[in-house]
Amino acid sequence: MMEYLKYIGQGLIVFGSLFLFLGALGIFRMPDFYNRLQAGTKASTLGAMSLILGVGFIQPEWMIKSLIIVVFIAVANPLSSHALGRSAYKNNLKPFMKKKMDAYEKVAEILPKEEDRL
Amino acid sequence: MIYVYTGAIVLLAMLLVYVALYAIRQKDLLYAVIATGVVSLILSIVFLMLQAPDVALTEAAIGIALTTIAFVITIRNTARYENDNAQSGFNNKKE
Amino acid sequence: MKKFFVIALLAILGFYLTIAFLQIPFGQNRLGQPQDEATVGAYYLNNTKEKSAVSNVVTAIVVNYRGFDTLGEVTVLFLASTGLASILYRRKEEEVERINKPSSSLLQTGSKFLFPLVVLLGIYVFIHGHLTPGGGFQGGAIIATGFLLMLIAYQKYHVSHSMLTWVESLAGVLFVSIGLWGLITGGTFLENSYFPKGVLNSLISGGAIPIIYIAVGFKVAAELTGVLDILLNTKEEKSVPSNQNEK
Amino acid sequence: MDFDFQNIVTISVYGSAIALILIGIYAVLIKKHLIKIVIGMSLVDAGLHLLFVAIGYINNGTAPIFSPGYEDAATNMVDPVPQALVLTAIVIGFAVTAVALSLVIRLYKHHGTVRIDEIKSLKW
Repeated sequence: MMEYLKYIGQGLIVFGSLFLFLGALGIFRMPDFYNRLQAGTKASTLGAMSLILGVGFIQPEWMIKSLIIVVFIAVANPLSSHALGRSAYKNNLKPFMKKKMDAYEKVAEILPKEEDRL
Repeated sequence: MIYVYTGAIVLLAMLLVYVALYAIRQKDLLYAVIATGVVSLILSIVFLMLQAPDVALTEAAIGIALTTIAFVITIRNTARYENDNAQSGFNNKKE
Repeated sequence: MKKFFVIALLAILGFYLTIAFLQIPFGQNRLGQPQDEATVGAYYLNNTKEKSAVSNVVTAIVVNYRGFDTLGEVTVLFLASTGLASILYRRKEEEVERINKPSSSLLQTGSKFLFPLVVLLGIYVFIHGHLTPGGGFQGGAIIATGFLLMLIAYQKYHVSHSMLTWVESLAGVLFVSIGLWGLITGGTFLENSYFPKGVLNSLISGGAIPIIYIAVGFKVAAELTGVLDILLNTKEEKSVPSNQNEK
Repeated sequence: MDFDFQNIVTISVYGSAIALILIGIYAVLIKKHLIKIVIGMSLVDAGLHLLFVAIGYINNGTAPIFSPGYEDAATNMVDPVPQALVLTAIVIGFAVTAVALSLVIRLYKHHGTVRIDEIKSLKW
């Protein structure tokens, strides 16, 4: 039983490091800030989560701590990239436009105004 | 294996000097402050490789987070660019 | 011209520094064999396990062997916090809008969820300071980062300054009174031999060292939170009319 | 001095620490902007910390922590004294930086500029 858990953990670590590598590659290859943010967040969130979960499978007494860290990463990583992307949009950083598409512009009209909300 | 380890230390040391020079030469102070934070980040990795995990943790908590935030607050209260100081705050875009 | 002189000065300084430090070979064992205790570091490495039952030797040095140093350091942090508050003094009635635009509701809800986890991490770091890497300074800085997250996410989040004062002074009093108790019972300030030691590598071990590190953690957390709160609450002014040209 | 791999590591680690110190002193002496001067001070700090930790390092050494199962590893540990000193120095460095930055904010509120060649009240 313990050996199977160890194999599952090693598989998760390989999977996670593959996705971390893909995220780093995406930061180099993508054309503008928003695409890089997307690659850096999505791939590295999945990569880091599965890597830490794999450590928890290999050492079963660390499982509770690694679950807490997984929950933390699952909340903190998209949140920080959301804040980065929003502040970049508010400061008029133009996205790379191959197709003319700016979905947030239409959404921002529907959303309540910032000053009214608080 | 020891060659990979020490080679990584050599590469990180070169990167440290490059980022520090970037932080000094940059005219946009916000970029310079972020580069100072990157110096702390690389320094933290070097401390971890030099077998000093306590110092690495301190540098990660204080050097990266708190010092950078203190600099950013100061730039927000003063001018952003090194050359002109016409208006205060972040939003004086230099065109 | 000035730049030329400075670069020449720095070249001379760098040359002599390089010559001086190439005399110290990197990575050689200068501690000697730990049995003969040739250096201070070898003495600490040899005796920490038996005398104070602490796994992390750096913690033993910071809290116990050089405890006076840590007391002075915490005092310096306190003085820095007080000095910052007096430099950036403002009257109480001029309330400051910290951030011009409110942050998004996603960020507010998320930081409300993340704040207890960050504080939990900080407390974990300084409770386990004698077993794992970490300790009072690191844990205090992590807790201050958690408060910083709340201060940035919410426009109207107030850290209670009276609570900060109480936590800070109680932790300081705990530190000094443990040191004085060692002075009464053992003969030296911060003497550790009159506390029950416990087993190495268990949570309750090391005598007074975990208690002192917990006190240091609360004290550092309160001081750094106070520093960040004062810095964030400074009033953002447009460029003031300067009176520098009156001569 | 024979030129082998160990020498490269020695020169790069000490050299980068000394280079950080020199870059910081250069910024303090040359730059006119006060925030650049404070950045230079923190770079000097960083270089000193790297120098201290690098002096205490031992090849193939382990961190000075007795983990469970490795209680007898004291012969192979790196020097803990510079680490403890650097631990103190980092926190003090943050305090110094914060006080310096508050002085910068105060100067900006009083004079309306942060460049030290435009602040004329110190000249006589």
